[in-house]
Amino acid sequence: LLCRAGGLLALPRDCIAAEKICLMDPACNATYQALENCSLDKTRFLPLSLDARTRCRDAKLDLRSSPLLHCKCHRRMRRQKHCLRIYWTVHSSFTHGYFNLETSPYEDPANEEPWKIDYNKLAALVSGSHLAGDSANPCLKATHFCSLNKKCVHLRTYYASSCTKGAESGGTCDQHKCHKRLRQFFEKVPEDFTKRLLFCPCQDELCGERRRKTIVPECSFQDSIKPNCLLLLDSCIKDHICKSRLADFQQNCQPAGMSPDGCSQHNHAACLQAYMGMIGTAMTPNYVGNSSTEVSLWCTCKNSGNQQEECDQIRSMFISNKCLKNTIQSQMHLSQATLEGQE
Amino acid sequence: ARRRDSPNCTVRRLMVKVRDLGLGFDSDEIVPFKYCSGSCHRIRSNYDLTLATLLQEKAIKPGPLGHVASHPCCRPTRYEAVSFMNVHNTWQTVEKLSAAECKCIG
Amino acid sequence: ARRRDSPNCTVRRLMVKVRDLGLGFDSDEIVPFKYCSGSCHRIRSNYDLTLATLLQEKAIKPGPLGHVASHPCCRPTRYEAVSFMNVHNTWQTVEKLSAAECKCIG
Repeated sequence: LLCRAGGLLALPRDCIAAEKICLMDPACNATYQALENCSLDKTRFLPLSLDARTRCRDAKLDLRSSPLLHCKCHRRMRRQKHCLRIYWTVHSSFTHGYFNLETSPYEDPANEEPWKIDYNKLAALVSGSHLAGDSANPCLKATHFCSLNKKCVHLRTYYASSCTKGAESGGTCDQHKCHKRLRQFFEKVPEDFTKRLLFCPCQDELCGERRRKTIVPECSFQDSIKPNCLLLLDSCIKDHICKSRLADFQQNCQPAGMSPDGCSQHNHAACLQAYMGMIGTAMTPNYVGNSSTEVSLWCTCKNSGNQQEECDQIRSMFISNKCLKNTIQSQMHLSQATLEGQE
Repeated sequence: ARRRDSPNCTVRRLMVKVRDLGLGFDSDEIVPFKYCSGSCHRIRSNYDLTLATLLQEKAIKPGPLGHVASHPCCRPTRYEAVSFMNVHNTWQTVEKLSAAECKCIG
Repeated sequence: ARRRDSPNCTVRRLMVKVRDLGLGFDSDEIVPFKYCSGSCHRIRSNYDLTLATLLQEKAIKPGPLGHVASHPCCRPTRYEAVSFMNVHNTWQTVEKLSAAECKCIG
Protein backbone atom coordinates (compact mmCIF):
# COMPACT_ATOMS: atom_id res chain seq x y z
CA LEU A 1 0.00 0.00 0.00
CA LEU A 2 2.75 2.39 -0.81
CA CYS A 3 2.12 5.42 -2.96
CA ARG A 4 3.98 5.75 -6.26
CA ALA A 5 5.99 8.97 -6.56
CA GLY A 6 7.88 9.41 -9.80
CA GLY A 7 8.15 5.71 -10.36
CA LEU A 8 9.72 5.13 -6.96
CA LEU A 9 7.71 3.66 -4.13
CA ALA A 10 7.74 6.33 -1.42
CA LEU A 11 6.24 6.12 2.02
CA PRO A 12 3.80 9.03 2.62
CA ARG A 13 5.66 10.90 5.30
CA ASP A 14 2.77 12.53 7.08
CA CYS A 15 -0.05 10.65 8.76
CA ILE A 16 -2.86 12.48 6.97
CA ALA A 17 -1.61 11.20 3.61
CA ALA A 18 -1.01 7.76 5.11
CA GLU A 19 -4.56 7.65 6.48
CA LYS A 20 -5.98 8.52 3.05
CA ILE A 21 -4.13 5.60 1.47
CA CYS A 22 -5.15 3.21 4.21
CA LEU A 23 -8.85 4.16 4.00
CA MET A 24 -8.81 3.35 0.28
CA ASP A 25 -7.93 -0.25 1.08
CA PRO A 26 -10.78 -2.28 2.67
CA ALA A 27 -8.48 -4.44 4.82
CA CYS A 28 -6.41 -1.53 6.08
CA ASN A 29 -9.61 0.47 6.57
CA ALA A 30 -11.09 -2.22 8.82
CA THR A 31 -7.87 -2.52 10.84
CA TYR A 32 -7.70 1.23 11.30
CA GLN A 33 -11.34 1.41 12.46
CA ALA A 34 -10.57 -1.33 15.02
CA LEU A 35 -7.59 0.63 16.27
CA GLU A 36 -9.71 3.77 16.54
CA ASN A 37 -12.01 1.92 18.94
CA CYS A 38 -9.01 0.72 20.94
CA SER A 39 -7.66 4.24 21.37
CA LEU A 40 -11.14 5.60 22.12
CA ASP A 41 -11.56 3.12 25.00
CA LYS A 42 -8.13 4.08 26.25
CA THR A 43 -8.90 7.76 26.35
CA ARG A 44 -12.09 6.96 28.27
CA PHE A 45 -9.92 4.89 30.63
CA LEU A 46 -12.25 1.96 30.11
CA PRO A 47 -10.67 -1.35 31.19
CA LEU A 48 -10.13 -3.40 28.00
CA SER A 49 -11.67 -6.90 28.15
CA LEU A 50 -9.42 -9.80 27.20
CA ASP A 51 -11.24 -10.11 23.91
CA ALA A 52 -10.82 -6.40 23.16
CA ARG A 53 -7.13 -6.56 24.06
CA THR A 54 -6.66 -9.46 21.64
CA ARG A 55 -8.47 -7.57 18.90
CA CYS A 56 -6.30 -4.49 19.48
CA ARG A 57 -3.11 -6.56 19.44
CA ASP A 58 -4.12 -8.25 16.19
CA ALA A 59 -5.04 -4.91 14.62
CA LYS A 60 -1.61 -3.63 15.65
CA LEU A 61 0.11 -6.60 14.00
CA ASP A 62 -1.92 -6.15 10.81
CA LEU A 63 -0.60 -2.61 10.53
CA ARG A 64 2.97 -3.71 9.94
CA SER A 65 2.61 -3.32 6.14
CA SER A 66 0.58 -0.11 6.32
CA PRO A 67 2.10 3.35 5.76
CA LEU A 68 0.37 4.42 8.96
CA LEU A 69 2.94 2.63 11.07
CA HIS A 70 5.85 4.94 10.22
CA CYS A 71 4.07 8.14 9.44
CA LYS A 72 4.97 11.33 11.29
CA CYS A 73 3.71 14.93 11.62
CA HIS A 74 5.37 18.32 11.13
CA ARG A 75 5.39 20.98 13.82
CA ARG A 76 4.40 23.78 11.45
CA MET A 77 1.96 21.83 9.29
CA ARG A 78 -1.61 22.80 8.71
CA ARG A 79 -4.08 20.39 10.40
CA GLN A 80 -1.37 19.38 12.88
CA LYS A 81 -4.00 18.33 15.43
CA HIS A 82 -5.66 15.99 12.92
CA CYS A 83 -2.30 14.46 12.03
CA LEU A 84 -1.47 13.90 15.70
CA ARG A 85 -4.85 12.27 16.33
CA ILE A 86 -4.10 9.74 13.58
CA TYR A 87 -0.60 9.16 14.99
CA TRP A 88 -1.90 8.45 18.49
CA THR A 89 -4.68 6.25 17.15
CA VAL A 90 -2.00 4.00 15.74
CA HIS A 91 0.57 4.44 18.48
CA SER A 92 -1.60 4.54 21.56
CA SER A 93 -1.83 0.78 21.38
CA PHE A 94 1.95 0.62 21.63
CA THR A 95 2.50 2.83 24.66
CA HIS A 96 2.76 0.59 27.69
CA GLY A 97 3.64 2.88 30.47
CA TYR A 98 1.24 5.61 31.42
CA PHE A 99 4.09 8.05 31.49
CA ASN A 100 6.69 6.95 29.03
CA LEU A 101 5.40 8.00 25.60
CA GLU A 102 8.36 6.56 23.73
CA THR A 103 8.71 8.03 20.23
CA SER A 104 7.91 11.56 19.15
CA PRO A 105 5.21 12.03 16.50
CA TYR A 106 7.18 14.88 15.00
CA GLU A 107 9.41 14.71 11.96
CA ASP A 108 13.15 15.10 12.56
CA PRO A 109 13.80 18.65 13.71
CA ALA A 110 16.90 19.04 11.54
CA ASN A 111 14.97 19.60 8.32
CA GLU A 112 12.05 21.37 9.87
CA GLU A 113 12.97 25.03 9.67
CA PRO A 114 12.68 26.13 6.05
CA TRP A 115 13.93 29.67 6.53
CA LYS A 116 17.32 30.68 7.79
CA ILE A 117 17.67 34.30 8.98
CA ASP A 118 20.89 36.11 8.36
CA TYR A 119 21.05 37.01 11.99
CA ASN A 120 24.35 38.82 11.71
CA LYS A 121 22.83 41.16 9.11
CA LEU A 122 20.03 41.92 11.55
CA ALA A 123 22.50 42.29 14.42
CA ALA A 124 24.39 44.88 12.40
CA LEU A 125 21.11 46.68 11.72
CA VAL A 126 20.30 46.85 15.44
CA SER A 127 23.75 47.80 16.73
CA GLY A 128 24.13 50.29 13.91
CA SER A 129 20.84 52.01 14.70
CA HIS A 130 20.96 54.81 17.26
CA LEU A 131 17.69 53.47 18.66
CA ALA A 132 19.08 50.41 20.37
CA GLY A 133 21.61 52.43 22.37
CA ASP A 134 24.17 50.44 24.29
CA SER A 135 21.74 48.31 26.24
CA ALA A 136 23.53 45.76 28.40
CA ASN A 137 20.34 43.75 28.85
CA PRO A 138 20.54 40.79 26.41
CA CYS A 139 16.84 40.02 26.80
CA LEU A 140 15.97 43.60 25.87
CA LYS A 141 18.34 43.41 22.94
CA ALA A 142 16.57 40.25 21.77
CA THR A 143 13.33 42.30 21.58
CA HIS A 144 15.15 44.82 19.40
CA PHE A 145 15.95 41.99 16.96
CA CYS A 146 12.38 40.76 17.17
CA SER A 147 11.06 44.24 16.29
CA LEU A 148 12.87 44.03 12.96
CA ASN A 149 10.95 40.89 11.92
CA LYS A 150 7.30 41.47 10.99
CA LYS A 151 6.16 38.00 12.03
CA CYS A 152 8.00 38.21 15.36
CA VAL A 153 6.51 41.60 16.23
CA HIS A 154 3.02 40.67 15.12
CA LEU A 155 2.84 37.27 16.86
CA ARG A 156 4.55 38.56 20.00
CA THR A 157 1.85 41.23 20.32
CA TYR A 158 -0.73 38.61 19.41
CA TYR A 159 0.11 36.36 22.39
CA ALA A 160 1.06 39.08 24.86
CA SER A 161 -2.13 41.09 24.33
CA SER A 162 -4.37 38.04 24.71
CA CYS A 163 -2.41 36.65 27.69
CA THR A 164 -2.71 39.97 29.53
CA LYS A 165 -6.29 40.80 28.53
CA GLY A 166 -8.65 40.71 31.49
CA ALA A 167 -5.80 40.35 33.94
CA GLU A 168 -5.10 44.12 34.12
CA SER A 169 -8.54 44.85 35.55
CA GLY A 170 -8.11 42.19 38.22
CA GLY A 171 -10.15 39.68 36.21
CA THR A 172 -8.91 36.34 34.86
CA CYS A 173 -7.31 35.84 31.49
CA ASP A 174 -8.38 33.40 28.80
CA GLN A 175 -5.70 30.72 29.32
CA HIS A 176 -6.87 28.57 26.39
CA LYS A 177 -6.49 31.47 23.94
CA CYS A 178 -3.20 32.48 25.58
CA HIS A 179 -1.85 28.95 25.14
CA LYS A 180 -2.94 28.78 21.52
CA ARG A 181 -1.22 32.06 20.67
CA LEU A 182 1.94 31.15 22.57
CA ARG A 183 2.15 27.93 20.53
CA GLN A 184 1.58 29.92 17.34
CA PHE A 185 4.43 32.25 18.28
CA PHE A 186 6.91 29.44 18.90
CA GLU A 187 5.76 27.52 15.81
CA LYS A 188 5.60 30.33 13.24
CA VAL A 189 8.38 32.76 14.25
CA PRO A 190 11.86 31.75 13.08
CA GLU A 191 13.77 30.06 15.89
CA ASP A 192 16.62 32.53 15.64
CA PHE A 193 14.28 35.05 17.27
CA THR A 194 12.36 32.82 19.71
CA LYS A 195 15.52 31.18 21.07
CA ARG A 196 17.14 34.56 21.71
CA LEU A 197 14.04 35.92 23.43
CA LEU A 198 13.66 32.87 25.67
CA PHE A 199 17.26 31.89 26.36
CA CYS A 200 18.96 35.26 26.74
CA PRO A 201 21.99 35.12 29.07
CA CYS A 202 21.26 37.42 32.04
CA GLN A 203 23.81 38.87 34.47
CA ASP A 204 21.27 40.64 36.74
CA GLU A 205 17.80 40.13 38.18
CA LEU A 206 16.12 42.82 36.08
CA CYS A 207 17.12 40.94 32.96
CA GLY A 208 16.22 37.65 34.65
CA GLU A 209 12.76 38.94 35.49
CA ARG A 210 12.15 40.06 31.92
CA ARG A 211 13.22 36.56 30.77
CA ARG A 212 10.92 34.89 33.30
CA LYS A 213 7.99 37.11 32.28
CA THR A 214 8.46 36.51 28.53
CA ILE A 215 5.72 33.86 28.35
CA VAL A 216 3.34 35.78 30.66
CA PRO A 217 3.45 33.26 33.56
CA GLU A 218 0.48 34.87 35.36
CA CYS A 219 -1.77 33.58 32.59
CA SER A 220 0.10 30.77 30.82
CA PHE A 221 0.41 28.50 33.88
CA GLN A 222 0.34 30.18 37.28
CA ASP A 223 -2.72 29.68 39.44
CA SER A 224 -3.69 30.46 43.00
CA ILE A 225 -2.79 26.92 44.11
CA LYS A 226 0.00 24.78 42.69
CA PRO A 227 -1.56 21.58 41.27
CA ASN A 228 -0.02 18.14 41.80
CA CYS A 229 2.26 17.24 38.89
CA LEU A 230 0.25 14.08 38.25
CA LEU A 231 -2.80 16.24 37.54
CA LEU A 232 -0.78 18.24 35.04
CA LEU A 233 0.30 15.06 33.31
CA ASP A 234 -3.27 13.76 33.31
CA SER A 235 -4.63 16.77 31.45
CA CYS A 236 -1.65 16.72 29.12
CA ILE A 237 -2.09 13.09 28.10
CA LYS A 238 -5.72 13.72 27.22
CA ASP A 239 -4.77 16.42 24.71
CA HIS A 240 -3.13 15.27 21.46
CA ILE A 241 -0.96 18.37 21.10
CA CYS A 242 0.34 18.32 24.67
CA LYS A 243 0.85 14.57 24.56
CA SER A 244 2.82 14.94 21.33
CA ARG A 245 4.97 17.77 22.69
CA LEU A 246 5.68 15.72 25.81
CA ALA A 247 6.66 12.70 23.72
CA ASP A 248 8.90 14.97 21.65
CA PHE A 249 10.47 16.41 24.81
CA GLN A 250 11.00 12.99 26.37
CA GLN A 251 12.68 11.75 23.22
CA ASN A 252 14.84 14.77 22.45
CA CYS A 253 15.77 15.86 25.98
CA GLN A 254 16.33 12.36 27.32
CA PRO A 255 19.30 12.65 29.73
CA ALA A 256 22.16 10.16 29.42
CA GLY A 257 24.61 9.99 32.30
CA MET A 258 27.64 8.89 30.31
CA SER A 259 27.13 11.19 27.34
CA PRO A 260 29.47 14.23 27.25
CA ASP A 261 26.64 16.59 26.34
CA GLY A 262 24.32 14.91 28.82
CA CYS A 263 21.80 13.90 26.14
CA SER A 264 21.04 10.52 24.69
CA GLN A 265 20.16 12.06 21.30
CA HIS A 266 23.21 14.41 21.26
CA ASN A 267 21.04 17.04 19.62
CA HIS A 268 20.74 20.25 21.64
CA ALA A 269 18.79 21.97 18.85
CA ALA A 270 16.13 19.25 18.95
CA CYS A 271 15.94 19.44 22.74
CA LEU A 272 15.58 23.22 22.64
CA GLN A 273 12.84 22.99 20.06
CA ALA A 274 11.07 20.27 22.09
CA TYR A 275 11.30 22.42 25.25
CA MET A 276 9.81 25.43 23.42
CA GLY A 277 7.13 23.09 22.09
CA MET A 278 5.94 22.51 25.67
CA ILE A 279 5.16 26.24 26.07
CA GLY A 280 1.45 26.86 25.61
CA THR A 281 0.35 23.42 26.83
CA ALA A 282 -0.95 22.11 30.15
CA MET A 283 2.68 21.37 31.08
CA THR A 284 4.15 24.80 30.33
CA PRO A 285 7.64 25.03 31.89
CA ASN A 286 9.36 28.29 32.87
CA TYR A 287 12.31 29.75 34.77
CA VAL A 288 11.82 29.27 38.50
CA GLY A 289 13.09 32.77 39.29
CA ASN A 290 14.91 35.81 38.01
CA SER A 291 18.35 34.88 39.27
CA SER A 292 18.85 31.37 37.92
CA THR A 293 18.53 29.50 34.66
CA GLU A 294 16.70 26.62 36.37
CA VAL A 295 13.41 25.73 34.71
CA SER A 296 10.51 23.80 36.14
CA LEU A 297 6.85 22.94 35.83
CA TRP A 298 4.39 24.85 37.99
CA CYS A 299 3.37 21.89 40.15
CA THR A 300 4.12 20.16 43.43
CA CYS A 301 4.54 16.56 44.58
CA LYS A 302 3.07 17.10 48.03
CA ASN A 303 0.21 14.75 48.89
CA SER A 304 1.05 12.34 46.06
CA GLY A 305 0.36 9.38 48.31
CA ASN A 306 1.53 6.13 46.76
CA GLN A 307 2.37 7.86 43.49
CA GLN A 308 5.15 9.97 45.02
CA GLU A 309 7.74 8.31 42.81
CA GLU A 310 5.84 8.92 39.57
CA CYS A 311 5.23 12.50 40.62
CA ASP A 312 8.92 13.10 41.36
CA GLN A 313 9.74 11.57 37.99
CA ILE A 314 7.49 14.06 36.20
CA ARG A 315 8.90 17.01 38.09
CA SER A 316 12.51 16.00 37.62
CA MET A 317 12.02 15.81 33.84
CA PHE A 318 12.51 19.56 33.94
CA ILE A 319 14.00 20.62 37.24
CA SER A 320 16.87 18.11 37.34
CA ASN A 321 17.38 17.13 33.72
CA LYS A 322 21.07 17.32 32.88
CA CYS A 323 20.44 17.19 29.15
CA LEU A 324 18.00 20.11 29.32
CA LYS A 325 20.30 22.08 31.60
CA ASN A 326 23.28 21.64 29.24
CA THR A 327 21.12 22.49 26.26
CA ILE A 328 19.91 25.75 27.79
CA GLN A 329 23.41 26.67 28.95
CA SER A 330 24.93 26.07 25.52
CA GLN A 331 22.26 28.21 23.87
CA MET A 332 22.94 31.01 26.33
CA HIS A 333 26.68 30.83 25.70
CA LEU A 334 25.94 30.97 21.97
CA SER A 335 23.78 34.05 22.45
CA GLN A 336 26.42 35.62 24.65
CA ALA A 337 29.10 35.00 22.01
CA THR A 338 26.90 36.55 19.32
CA LEU A 339 26.25 39.64 21.47
CA GLU A 340 29.96 40.06 22.21
CA GLY A 341 30.66 39.63 18.50
CA GLN A 342 28.49 42.65 17.78
CA GLU A 343 29.95 45.02 20.32
CA ALA B 1 4.99 53.75 -12.05
CA ARG B 2 4.28 56.17 -9.28
CA ARG B 3 5.11 59.82 -10.08
CA ARG B 4 8.24 60.67 -8.11
CA ASP B 5 6.99 63.96 -6.74
CA SER B 6 3.77 62.81 -4.97
CA PRO B 7 3.71 59.08 -4.21
CA ASN B 8 0.28 57.61 -3.59
CA CYS B 9 -1.21 56.94 -0.21
CA THR B 10 0.56 53.97 1.34
CA VAL B 11 1.82 52.42 4.61
CA ARG B 12 5.26 53.53 5.77
CA ARG B 13 7.31 51.99 8.57
CA LEU B 14 9.56 53.60 11.16
CA MET B 15 11.39 51.98 14.10
CA VAL B 16 10.67 54.02 17.20
CA LYS B 17 11.66 53.76 20.87
CA VAL B 18 8.54 53.17 22.95
CA ARG B 19 9.56 56.14 25.04
CA ASP B 20 9.46 58.38 21.95
CA LEU B 21 5.86 57.49 21.09
CA GLY B 22 4.77 60.31 23.38
CA LEU B 23 2.11 58.17 25.06
CA GLY B 24 3.79 58.11 28.48
CA PHE B 25 5.09 54.54 28.44
CA ASP B 26 8.43 53.90 30.12
CA SER B 27 10.13 51.10 28.18
CA ASP B 28 13.49 50.57 26.50
CA GLU B 29 11.96 48.46 23.76
CA ILE B 30 11.83 49.51 20.13
CA VAL B 31 8.67 48.99 18.11
CA PRO B 32 7.81 49.41 14.44
CA PHE B 33 5.40 52.33 13.97
CA LYS B 34 3.48 52.15 10.69
CA TYR B 35 1.74 55.27 9.41
CA CYS B 36 -0.13 56.45 6.31
CA SER B 37 1.44 58.89 3.92
CA GLY B 38 0.99 59.92 0.32
CA SER B 39 -1.22 61.75 -2.09
CA CYS B 40 -4.96 61.30 -2.65
CA HIS B 41 -5.18 63.79 -5.49
CA ARG B 42 -6.11 61.25 -8.11
CA ILE B 43 -9.68 60.73 -6.93
CA ARG B 44 -11.11 64.21 -6.52
CA SER B 45 -14.79 65.08 -7.02
CA ASN B 46 -16.38 68.29 -8.31
CA TYR B 47 -16.52 69.36 -4.70
CA ASP B 48 -12.74 68.90 -4.30
CA LEU B 49 -11.90 70.69 -7.53
CA THR B 50 -14.13 73.62 -6.61
CA LEU B 51 -12.76 73.80 -3.09
CA ALA B 52 -9.17 73.73 -4.40
CA THR B 53 -9.97 76.61 -6.77
CA LEU B 54 -11.60 78.70 -4.06
CA LEU B 55 -8.71 78.06 -1.69
CA GLN B 56 -6.25 79.02 -4.39
CA GLU B 57 -8.22 82.19 -5.14
CA LYS B 58 -8.30 82.86 -1.36
CA ALA B 59 -12.09 83.00 -1.51
CA ILE B 60 -11.87 80.52 1.36
CA LYS B 61 -9.26 80.76 4.09
CA PRO B 62 -8.03 77.32 5.31
CA GLY B 63 -7.97 78.33 9.01
CA PRO B 64 -5.09 77.88 11.48
CA LEU B 65 -4.55 74.13 11.34
CA GLY B 66 -5.44 73.51 7.73
CA HIS B 67 -8.94 72.26 8.62
CA VAL B 68 -10.17 72.45 5.05
CA ALA B 69 -9.30 69.40 2.95
CA SER B 70 -9.77 69.70 -0.80
CA HIS B 71 -9.05 66.01 -1.40
CA PRO B 72 -9.75 62.74 0.38
CA CYS B 73 -7.17 62.11 3.09
CA CYS B 74 -4.70 59.28 3.43
CA ARG B 75 -5.72 57.55 6.61
CA PRO B 76 -5.57 54.11 8.22
CA THR B 77 -8.50 51.78 7.49
CA ARG B 78 -7.13 49.08 9.78
CA TYR B 79 -4.99 49.32 12.87
CA GLU B 80 -2.64 47.05 14.78
CA ALA B 81 -1.87 46.88 18.48
CA VAL B 82 1.71 46.61 19.80
CA SER B 83 2.78 44.86 23.01
CA PHE B 84 6.02 45.35 24.93
CA MET B 85 7.44 45.05 28.46
CA ASN B 86 8.09 48.28 30.35
CA VAL B 87 11.06 48.98 32.63
CA HIS B 88 9.25 47.17 35.47
CA ASN B 89 8.97 44.04 33.31
CA THR B 90 5.23 44.44 33.07
CA TRP B 91 3.56 43.64 29.77
CA GLN B 92 1.64 46.51 28.16
CA THR B 93 -0.40 46.63 24.97
CA VAL B 94 -1.20 49.79 23.06
CA GLU B 95 -4.33 49.32 21.00
CA LYS B 96 -4.71 51.03 17.60
CA LEU B 97 -1.13 52.23 17.60
CA SER B 98 0.04 51.27 14.14
CA ALA B 99 -1.61 51.51 10.71
CA ALA B 100 -2.11 48.06 9.17
CA GLU B 101 -3.70 49.43 5.97
CA CYS B 102 -4.05 52.88 4.40
CA LYS B 103 -6.59 54.27 1.96
CA CYS B 104 -7.80 57.60 0.62
CA ILE B 105 -10.89 58.32 2.73
CA GLY B 106 -13.71 60.90 2.58
CA ALA C 1 -19.98 76.43 23.45
CA ARG C 2 -17.50 75.88 20.69
CA ARG C 3 -13.95 77.16 21.41
CA ARG C 4 -13.33 80.23 19.20
CA ASP C 5 -9.82 79.25 18.08
CA SER C 6 -10.53 75.76 16.59
CA PRO C 7 -14.22 75.30 15.83
CA ASN C 8 -15.30 71.73 15.23
CA CYS C 9 -15.86 70.21 11.84
CA THR C 10 -19.01 71.63 10.35
CA VAL C 11 -20.71 72.73 7.07
CA ARG C 12 -19.94 76.27 5.92
CA ARG C 13 -21.66 78.23 3.16
CA LEU C 14 -20.33 80.60 0.51
CA MET C 15 -22.13 82.21 -2.41
CA VAL C 16 -20.06 81.73 -5.55
CA LYS C 17 -20.39 82.71 -9.19
CA VAL C 18 -20.72 79.55 -11.31
CA ARG C 19 -17.86 80.88 -13.42
CA ASP C 20 -15.61 80.96 -10.31
CA LEU C 21 -16.20 77.30 -9.50
CA GLY C 22 -13.30 76.51 -11.80
CA LEU C 23 -15.21 73.68 -13.46
CA GLY C 24 -15.43 75.36 -16.89
CA PHE C 25 -19.10 76.32 -16.85
CA ASP C 26 -20.06 79.60 -18.53
CA SER C 27 -22.95 81.03 -16.53
CA ASP C 28 -23.70 84.27 -14.77
CA GLU C 29 -25.70 82.59 -12.06
CA ILE C 30 -24.56 82.49 -8.41
CA VAL C 31 -24.88 79.31 -6.43
CA PRO C 32 -24.39 78.38 -2.78
CA PHE C 33 -21.24 76.31 -2.32
CA LYS C 34 -21.18 74.38 0.97
CA TYR C 35 -17.90 72.95 2.23
CA CYS C 36 -16.53 71.26 5.31
CA SER C 37 -14.22 73.03 7.70
CA GLY C 38 -13.17 72.70 11.33
CA SER C 39 -11.05 70.71 13.74
CA CYS C 40 -11.09 66.97 14.27
CA HIS C 41 -8.55 66.98 17.05
CA ARG C 42 -11.03 65.82 19.67
CA ILE C 43 -11.22 62.22 18.51
CA ARG C 44 -7.62 61.20 18.10
CA SER C 45 -6.41 57.63 18.63
CA ASN C 46 -3.06 56.39 19.94
CA TYR C 47 -2.02 56.37 16.30
CA ASP C 48 -2.85 60.06 15.89
CA LEU C 49 -1.16 61.11 19.11
CA THR C 50 1.99 59.18 18.19
CA LEU C 51 2.04 60.52 14.66
CA ALA C 52 1.59 64.10 15.93
CA THR C 53 4.54 63.60 18.32
CA LEU C 54 6.80 62.15 15.62
CA LEU C 55 5.86 64.95 13.20
CA GLN C 56 6.59 67.50 15.89
CA GLU C 57 9.94 65.84 16.67
CA LYS C 58 10.67 65.79 12.91
CA ALA C 59 11.16 62.03 13.14
CA ILE C 60 8.67 61.96 10.27
CA LYS C 61 8.67 64.55 7.50
CA PRO C 62 5.12 65.34 6.28
CA GLY C 63 6.17 65.56 2.59
CA PRO C 64 5.38 68.38 0.14
CA LEU C 65 1.56 68.49 0.26
CA GLY C 66 1.14 67.58 3.93
CA HIS C 67 0.17 63.99 3.02
CA VAL C 68 0.46 62.84 6.59
CA ALA C 69 -2.71 63.45 8.61
CA SER C 70 -2.32 63.05 12.37
CA HIS C 71 -6.05 63.38 12.97
CA PRO C 72 -9.26 62.34 11.23
CA CYS C 73 -10.20 64.82 8.53
CA CYS C 74 -13.25 66.99 8.18
CA ARG C 75 -14.90 65.80 5.02
CA PRO C 76 -18.34 65.58 3.41
CA THR C 77 -20.35 62.44 4.18
CA ARG C 78 -23.21 63.50 1.90
CA TYR C 79 -23.22 65.70 -1.20
CA GLU C 80 -25.71 67.84 -3.08
CA ALA C 81 -25.95 68.60 -6.79
CA VAL C 82 -26.52 72.15 -8.11
CA SER C 83 -28.41 73.10 -11.29
CA PHE C 84 -28.28 76.39 -13.24
CA MET C 85 -28.74 77.79 -16.76
CA ASN C 86 -25.59 78.71 -18.67
CA VAL C 87 -25.17 81.75 -20.94
CA HIS C 88 -26.88 79.78 -23.74
CA ASN C 89 -29.93 79.24 -21.47
CA THR C 90 -29.22 75.58 -21.30
CA TRP C 91 -29.84 73.80 -18.04
CA GLN C 92 -26.81 72.15 -16.44
CA THR C 93 -26.42 70.15 -13.28
CA VAL C 94 -23.19 69.59 -11.40
CA GLU C 95 -23.29 66.40 -9.35
CA LYS C 96 -21.58 66.14 -5.94
CA LEU C 97 -20.69 69.81 -5.93
CA SER C 98 -21.72 70.85 -2.46
CA ALA C 99 -21.34 69.24 0.97
CA ALA C 100 -24.70 68.37 2.55
CA GLU C 101 -23.16 66.94 5.70
CA CYS C 102 -19.66 66.99 7.26
CA LYS C 103 -18.01 64.64 9.69
CA CYS C 104 -14.54 63.77 11.04
CA ILE C 105 -13.56 60.74 8.95
CA GLY C 106 -10.69 58.17 9.11
